Amino acid sequence: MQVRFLLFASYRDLTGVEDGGLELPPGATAGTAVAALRARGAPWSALPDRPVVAVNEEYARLDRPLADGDEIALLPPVAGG
Amino acid sequence: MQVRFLLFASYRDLTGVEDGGLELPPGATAGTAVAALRARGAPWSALPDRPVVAVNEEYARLDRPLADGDEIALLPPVAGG
Amino acid sequence: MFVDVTPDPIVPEEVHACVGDPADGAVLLFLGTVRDHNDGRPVERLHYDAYRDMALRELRAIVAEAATRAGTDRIAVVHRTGTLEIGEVSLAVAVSSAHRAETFDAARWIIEEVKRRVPVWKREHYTDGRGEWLPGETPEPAEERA
Amino acid sequence: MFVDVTPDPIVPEEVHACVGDPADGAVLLFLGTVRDHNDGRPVERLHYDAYRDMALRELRAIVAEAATRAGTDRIAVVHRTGTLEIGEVSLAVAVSSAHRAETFDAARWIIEEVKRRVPVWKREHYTDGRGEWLPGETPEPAEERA
Repeated sequence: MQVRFLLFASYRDLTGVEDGGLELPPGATAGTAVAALRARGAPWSALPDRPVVAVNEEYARLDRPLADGDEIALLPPVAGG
Repeated sequence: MQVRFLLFASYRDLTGVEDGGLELPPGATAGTAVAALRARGAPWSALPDRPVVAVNEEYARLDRPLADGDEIALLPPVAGG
Repeated sequence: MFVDVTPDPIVPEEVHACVGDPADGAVLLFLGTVRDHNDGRPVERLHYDAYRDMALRELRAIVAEAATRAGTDRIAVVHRTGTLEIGEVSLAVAVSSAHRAETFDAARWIIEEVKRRVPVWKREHYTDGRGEWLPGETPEPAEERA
Repeated sequence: MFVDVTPDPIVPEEVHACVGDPADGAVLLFLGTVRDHNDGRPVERLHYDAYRDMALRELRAIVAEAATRAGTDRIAVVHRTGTLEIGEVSLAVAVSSAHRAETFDAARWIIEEVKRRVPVWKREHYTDGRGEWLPGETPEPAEERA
């Protein structure tokens, strides 16, 4: 399946990338997507292995199953206000 | 001695009077002033015998001694805001 | 620090403009407004009476104490007097300080103190033409307060 | 109820104007502003990044929950994004309701929730030319919250 990933703030600075497509095997979870990004080597491997993620604009656990077309965002600790 | 008295809100409505002069004996206290006003007969006698008072714009006890020229105000329970 | 007791309509932006500083991360503006009902009774308008000179003294004392407690002198309080229609502002409190917690605490404390000891009285006028002075707080001389 | 996440300067009066009702006796406007220092370090400006669509969703959820808790739907929240100079408004929260206690409680709760879970990030730029993303809160999925 194909999903879209988004990076923000320090994660975006780290990789120099805002978003992109990601091809994942059937049965993939949010954690699979994070692992696939980290497997791209430096600087991607410096992303945390258990970041906060959102799937389709909602906070999700890393064991959340993904579906084709999902949008997964890796979120550094939030600091609004 | 001569003092000035002030009435507000319901006390003013009761008596129809906003302020006035009051001649008091030497040694008079705030309580003496209140008693002198209540002694004027109806409707003044309907003023409470132990109202909140302020002397020279500060809350005071009824045993507060008065001096010539003081300003004593009889204050209904306050309800600002 | 700014306080006033005035028969003129309160302009919230003007009270707000009394506070704020480059060192401040939080600004709070509170407005007390005239409601169209009270205790289930429809209200037509309010009338506020005040012992103005003493009210100004009490407001200055409240603001000075709030400034010491909250560590900010960016505080403004204005109380309206006279006849107010529904929706008009009777009380405006503005506070700014470095952090939000002290800003909220100071504003709340000021409002409670205003109600507790500023010599102002409120008469409600009802839609049936009647009116009455509202029950209030009984202040004590400063030396007898906690 | 009104929420927004916008790169445009926040106009406090406009956020304030989103709330208010003849039934309301209390109106509160809170502004978070950019301070000229943080943890003793002089700050030159701030940059806010946001996951805008998700931030709007979270703000809508926060405001809906605050409305239920406080018994008022007169609530507006706007978060700024982009580069802000000292004194500019990063967050505006306006609430009006019948009584002051629920107005204060709702505004404070909204601010805490915004900081806790709205996907916004803050980068401080210092007068020495350096900058850094500030540490923040780690939100949990809704089903794992209390």
